[in-house]
Amino acid sequence: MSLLELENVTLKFGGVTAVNNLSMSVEEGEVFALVGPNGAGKSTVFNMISRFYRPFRGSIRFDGKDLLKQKPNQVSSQGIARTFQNIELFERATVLQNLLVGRHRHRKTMLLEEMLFIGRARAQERENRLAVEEVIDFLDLQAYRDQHIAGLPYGVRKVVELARALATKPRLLLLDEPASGLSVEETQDMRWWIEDIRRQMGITVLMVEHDMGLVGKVCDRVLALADGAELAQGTPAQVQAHPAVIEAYLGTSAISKTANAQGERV
Amino acid sequence: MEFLQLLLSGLANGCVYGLVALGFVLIYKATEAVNFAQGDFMMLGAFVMVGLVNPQFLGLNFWLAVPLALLVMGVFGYLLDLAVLRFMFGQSQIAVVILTISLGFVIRFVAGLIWGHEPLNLHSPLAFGDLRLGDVVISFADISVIVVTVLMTLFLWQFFQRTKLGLAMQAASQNQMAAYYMGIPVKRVQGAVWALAGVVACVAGILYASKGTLDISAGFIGIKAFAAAVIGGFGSLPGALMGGLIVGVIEPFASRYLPAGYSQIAPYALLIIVLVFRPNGLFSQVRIKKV
Amino acid sequence: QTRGVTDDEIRIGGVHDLSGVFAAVSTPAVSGANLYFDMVNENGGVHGRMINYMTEDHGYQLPRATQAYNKLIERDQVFAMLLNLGTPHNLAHYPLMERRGVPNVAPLTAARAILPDPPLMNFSSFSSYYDQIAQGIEYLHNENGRDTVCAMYLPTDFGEEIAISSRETAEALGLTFADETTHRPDDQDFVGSVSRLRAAECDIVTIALGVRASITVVGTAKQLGWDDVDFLVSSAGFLEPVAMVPGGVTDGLYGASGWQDLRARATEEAPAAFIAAYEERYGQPASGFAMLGYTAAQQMVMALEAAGPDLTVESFMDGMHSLDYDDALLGTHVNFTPEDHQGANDVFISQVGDGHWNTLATISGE
Amino acid sequence: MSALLEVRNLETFYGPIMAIRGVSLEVHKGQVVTVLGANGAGKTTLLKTISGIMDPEKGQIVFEGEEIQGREPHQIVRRGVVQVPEGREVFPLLTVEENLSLGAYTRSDRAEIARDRDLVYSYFPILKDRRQQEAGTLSGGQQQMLAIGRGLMLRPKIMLLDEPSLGLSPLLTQEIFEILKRLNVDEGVTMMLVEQNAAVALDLADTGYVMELGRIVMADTAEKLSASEDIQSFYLGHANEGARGERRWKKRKTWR
Amino acid sequence: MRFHFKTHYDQDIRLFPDWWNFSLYAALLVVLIVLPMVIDSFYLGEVTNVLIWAVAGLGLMLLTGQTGQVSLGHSAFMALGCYTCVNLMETGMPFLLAFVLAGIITGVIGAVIAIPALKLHGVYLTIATLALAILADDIIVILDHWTGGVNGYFAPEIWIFGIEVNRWINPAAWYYLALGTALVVTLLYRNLLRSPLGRAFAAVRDSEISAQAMGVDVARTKTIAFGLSCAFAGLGGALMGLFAGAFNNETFNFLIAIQLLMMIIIGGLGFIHGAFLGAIVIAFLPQLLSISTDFLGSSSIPGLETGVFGMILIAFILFEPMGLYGRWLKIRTWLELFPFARRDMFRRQKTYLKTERLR
Ligand SMILES: Nc1ncnc2c1ncn2[C@@H]1O[C@H](COP(=O)(O)OP(=O)(O)OP(=O)(O)O)[C@@H](O)[C@H]1O
Ligand SMILES: Nc1ncnc2c1ncn2[C@@H]1O[C@H](COP(=O)(O)OP(=O)(O)OP(=O)(O)O)[C@@H](O)[C@H]1O
Ligand SMILES: CC(C)C[C@H](N)C(=O)O
Ligand SMILES: [Mg+2]
Ligand SMILES: [Mg+2]
Repeated sequence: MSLLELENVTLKFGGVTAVNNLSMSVEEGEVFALVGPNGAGKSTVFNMISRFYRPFRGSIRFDGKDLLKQKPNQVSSQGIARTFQNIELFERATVLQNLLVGRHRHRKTMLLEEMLFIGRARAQERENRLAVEEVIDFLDLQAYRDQHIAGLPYGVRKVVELARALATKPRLLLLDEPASGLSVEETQDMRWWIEDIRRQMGITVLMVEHDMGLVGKVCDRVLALADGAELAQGTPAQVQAHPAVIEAYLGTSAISKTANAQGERV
Repeated sequence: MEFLQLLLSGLANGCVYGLVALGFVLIYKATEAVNFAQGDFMMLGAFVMVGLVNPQFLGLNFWLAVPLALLVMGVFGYLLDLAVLRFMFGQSQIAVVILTISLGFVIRFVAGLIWGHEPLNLHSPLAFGDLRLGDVVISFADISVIVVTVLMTLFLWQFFQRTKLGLAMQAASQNQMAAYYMGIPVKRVQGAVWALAGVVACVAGILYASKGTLDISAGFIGIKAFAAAVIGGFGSLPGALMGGLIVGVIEPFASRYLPAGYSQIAPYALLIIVLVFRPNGLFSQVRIKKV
Repeated sequence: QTRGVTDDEIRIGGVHDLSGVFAAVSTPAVSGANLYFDMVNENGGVHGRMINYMTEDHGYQLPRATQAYNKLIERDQVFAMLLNLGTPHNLAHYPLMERRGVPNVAPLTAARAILPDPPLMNFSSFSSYYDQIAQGIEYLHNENGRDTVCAMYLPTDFGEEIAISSRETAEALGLTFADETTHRPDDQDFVGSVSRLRAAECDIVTIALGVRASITVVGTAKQLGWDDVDFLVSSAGFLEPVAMVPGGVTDGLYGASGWQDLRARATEEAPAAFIAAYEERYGQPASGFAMLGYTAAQQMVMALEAAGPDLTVESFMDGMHSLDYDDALLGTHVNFTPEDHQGANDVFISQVGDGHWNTLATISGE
Repeated sequence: MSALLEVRNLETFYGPIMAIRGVSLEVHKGQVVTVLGANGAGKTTLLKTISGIMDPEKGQIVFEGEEIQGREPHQIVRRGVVQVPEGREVFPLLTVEENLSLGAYTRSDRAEIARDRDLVYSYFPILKDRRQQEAGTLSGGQQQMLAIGRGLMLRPKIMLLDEPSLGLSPLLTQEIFEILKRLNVDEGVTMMLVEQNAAVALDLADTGYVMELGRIVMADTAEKLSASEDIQSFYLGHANEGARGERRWKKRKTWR
Repeated sequence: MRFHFKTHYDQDIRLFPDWWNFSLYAALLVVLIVLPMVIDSFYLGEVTNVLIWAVAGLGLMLLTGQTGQVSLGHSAFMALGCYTCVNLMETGMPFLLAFVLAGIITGVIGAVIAIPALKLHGVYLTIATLALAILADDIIVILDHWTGGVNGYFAPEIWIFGIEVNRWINPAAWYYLALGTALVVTLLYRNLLRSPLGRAFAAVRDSEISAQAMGVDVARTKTIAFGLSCAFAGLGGALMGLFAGAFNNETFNFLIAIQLLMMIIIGGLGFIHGAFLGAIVIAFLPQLLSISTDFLGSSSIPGLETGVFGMILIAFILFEPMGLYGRWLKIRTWLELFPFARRDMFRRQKTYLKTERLR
């Protein structure tokens, strides 16, 4: 059984069919990429998994359970965490507070305990802190711990968002364009992180990414979408070589921040 | 017959709410600020008119005074923006809310100082004369309120829909920075909309004062106008008129048919009911953010 | 040493609504009182003491009233209170005034509740809303043959008192109490309620609304062509602006009040003098509430005079109890005794005509 | 030859934080200048300061021989300095078409505007299909296209592009840079380009600056920069996967 | 400049980051405790009043400052708290119990009312709650069996452990009652802020979408916030009514709700300190104005004080839209950096708004 399964999923916005009868499955432990031209419906797939949108047709199962029966806020307690394409952080809070919100799904205390801050509440706070500090160390965010999000550059925000998703200790991590806006060096960091997330933490990753260099390096399988439907599926090399993908998405000289990206792995 | 009578006067009254609500929506649409002093603007506009027209003050001719009063209130709105609101540029909307509430205090104080605290009547040619159609009576003031309000709404609606400036105002409210990137003089545009709000308030004030007696607490009508604007979907101009009419019409029927003690709560109860079923009003302006 | 009294000053407090819905009442009243006090002070004060009338604004809000009373009584240590506006605001602070021994003179409200039993240190200047309306209805019944009573009121203590009076009077006189409508202070339109009362075939409608609303109600009835009805306001609606509405909108409106209208008697000596003095000082026409403020100040000064140079609360109370005079300005007879703290008991019935309130009848209270 | 845009000793603060620490640079007419730098270097801040969105604390910005620092942004835009902001910043509740027509706010030549709009639609046909869609519901990349198209509608003399390829597909990135090149060559639009995709940026650019922590640390022609070892390793990822190769520690940059 | 060298996570979790900070607040507490011995009963009454407003303000702060929901209806909940407390006392319940229960009941009712209100955002919620505040006035009249209608209630005697708390007999006792309530509410508030729920509040405020994605039940969080906020407001309302000595339908007029909102914004939205600073401005400034205008002859211009009050509020907002506490934070930074702070360091950089119509 796959960890995440989408079956014949369709979603329309007015006249626009954003996702068209799409089926895909993500296996436990792999890094899976969704690629495709702008407006292909990649983010929409994420939004359906997050339950922000309900598909018109089709089913979405996570770990065998029907995700469509969950409310948006219950998705995270299933073990799914995500980042956003356009960065959605809690702007008026510090990095630390943002990450601690990520721990929300592990909350064990009741209202009264928290208001009186007795017993479990304090212990839980320490525990949360510990978990969050691990993520901070992992992503090298120590320097930003007490800074407010509003004052961070774009690149750091991207990392904080990743950190917040990791703080939930998910089984499946959805990354919407993790490397966009990052420099070469940062993209490389991102690559290592994604690999470590998979290897060390055992988290399955589903990501959307336009940087084919990164995709080529970290992903096991790639699904190319166009107009909401599957265009091609396979290893990165297979997909990158697929004529329809080149035609609709990659163009003649696929661009990556790392110039020789194509050479590798292909 | 009675039904028609209630409906007509409800409509006329609703138009006054609609006019004040229009002022709210105007400012909201162009700046996303909520002007809690719009009702007091209206009161001020009415008193400016009284000051120009009534014999114990300047005693000008009514029709001469109308453009003058509109001008005064327009300038007032613009200067207010220039002298006060511009310093709040980019600050949170709630700060603007507090600012306009405080402004209301000041306006009431100043109006009391100038025109006194006792009720006054505008010497308006609209105030006299009724039109009788069988048993149904409608005063000239009511007719002019309805006509002017409908025209005003249409005009403003088209203004926002069609003109470059109207579009620029909407843009400025949605993203001030991007509006600047387009070369829109955001602050000046906002000044223009405050001036416009002053003018609309003055129109409302003149009509309000023609319909009845005026005192410095007339601005409290703003609360019902709020209800109207929200029912209409804060940010929609036709919605504001619609909301105004709904509130205006519900009132006479409620006081006609509901028992004492309950009738006066009808507009507010209605507001709450509408919001329960349509949380963003009839013509919703709120969207779910796409991520 | 008496609180608020020094060798050359007497401090008197007044808690008012100078910025809220009843600013139209308080503002002229304060001006009127100050006019009189200034006159007294110019002439050397009362037994050599200047009167310092200190007013506070509560904007018709109770928490602010609490602060205002606290300031006047605890900080400024006023000797007495004069012209405090608002029924709930007055009543809420009776315990404080009582505990600190502060006489409360001529509060600006005609609610029955303002005079407790026994009246203690509270003095009211004129007949209550209750009595006014009761007399008004009786008058309309007797003179105009009206017999179906209705009420339009704000659900406040003032409105309820008038509604209750309307109901009880109707019952006592064997009339029908047909219907009632309630309103909010910001109500704009009365077509609905007027239609309702018309359908109920009312012929006396008592009005306990704000001034602006009262005018609109009468105008609306006229506009709808409802003419076989008498509208009756209490002293709260008994103001010049009501009579002066252009176009004769309010012509025919009845008022039942605890004093006579100022303008109607503008030719008489005392009113004329007052009107002139007031206009000279403030540049605005004198109003009924200005007159009330003025006469209340006068009453206060008379009691202080009567209390003698050795001013204490006791001597002041004696002074108040000794008052028995005709108030030329109000056109009432004022008389206090230790048992009766309601100075004037008369009710005057007036009607609007030609832009004035014309007194039709004087009904002297018991 | 005097520069079209000249920045001298610019300093900009966010409250107590100094984000631009004395930057000077020149952009000549018809040139494409690129600014490279890691995140947080202050590139966005620099562009915002030039376009008047932020006020500098010190220094001058000279455009066509006139000092423009500290002016209201709309005045600067009207002179022809147009920024395509980072993170799209479209007007979310207005339609695509309205967004584009706002790009022409400063212009009044109707025919020309219509022509430019068609031009933008021809660059980005998807926008034409979505003319009536609210911009806020466009996909990330579609919004980016709209932001660029809207910038073009302003007919800039100099375009400040803040990561124009952000979120665009490889094909579109390629197309965008072709469009930029055409604009530069055919219409003579001067450009200042901030781009994480250094390879394409340097390919298009005539000269380049490298920013670090609010300072310019390197300035040279594009070719020379492309050839520089540091640039190759840190910004181009050349030489076997950049400076690090498969190593996971970072090499120190040598220009400091 | 002080540095915090952190050696343990508890240092972040504790109420006070360090000894210096702790001693500061301890000193403040001592001052507050001995205050009745220092000032006269007039000022003590005013301080009590400020504390009462602050309690209610903390309630609204929790909702508006922490959760981002702007309510103009809190006067209704203050009324609810007050009438509940008095009705419970009428049954013979001891004051303290009735008081606490009143808070809880108000909170529960507030939470129930919040359920339909949850779907509302921004100005819609604000106006809907304003309508609620206006309706409260009429509902109090309709429910005259419990509320005494327009005639209202005279506050019953308050006895706490055999001590009569009467503001005219022993103002100090009233003061300690208000102070105690304020302290307890502040402590509860602080505890919330360092707990998951408090962070969930902030998450809901800043981005509902990503709060959801992090597993925060937005609807529930808002309900709880509304309930808690109402509970605190109810406590404040009970104190306010009892302190006034008598109250009726007009006591908790919507203007009170408006003042409450002004208070927390002038004080500094989102800060506990802000509620107290704001209470000082809103509750004490008018008094200060009237004391100062006594020297001018207060009745020379009617309504002057309110007019000036409005102007001062405008000045406050213009001077510091972030509120007094926001200003204090800047001053503190300046002091900490001294002498290295530049004068223009705190000049506001241009800021720009984006639409709030997207949720
Ligand atoms: N709420 C909405 N209303 C209308 N159309 C929508 C909405 N959300 C998405 N769309 C449309 O659905 C299509 C898919 O959008 P989606 O955001 O999934 O694209 P994407 O693949 O993530 O693209 P990109 O790479 O540009 O981010 C787009 O054409 C978009 O315009
Ligand atoms: N609103 C703000 N308040 C405080 N500091 C800020 C703010 N915005 C940016 N900064 C700071 O200014 C510095 C420069 O930021 P800027 O956004 O210009 O960087 P950048 O080079 O564009 O980075 P990126 O490549 O990530 O977009 C950063 O160190 C950041 O911390
Ligand atoms: C003088 C009156 C109009 C005062 C008001 N009716 C009150 O009792 O509060
Ligand atoms: Mg996307
Ligand atoms: Mg940037």
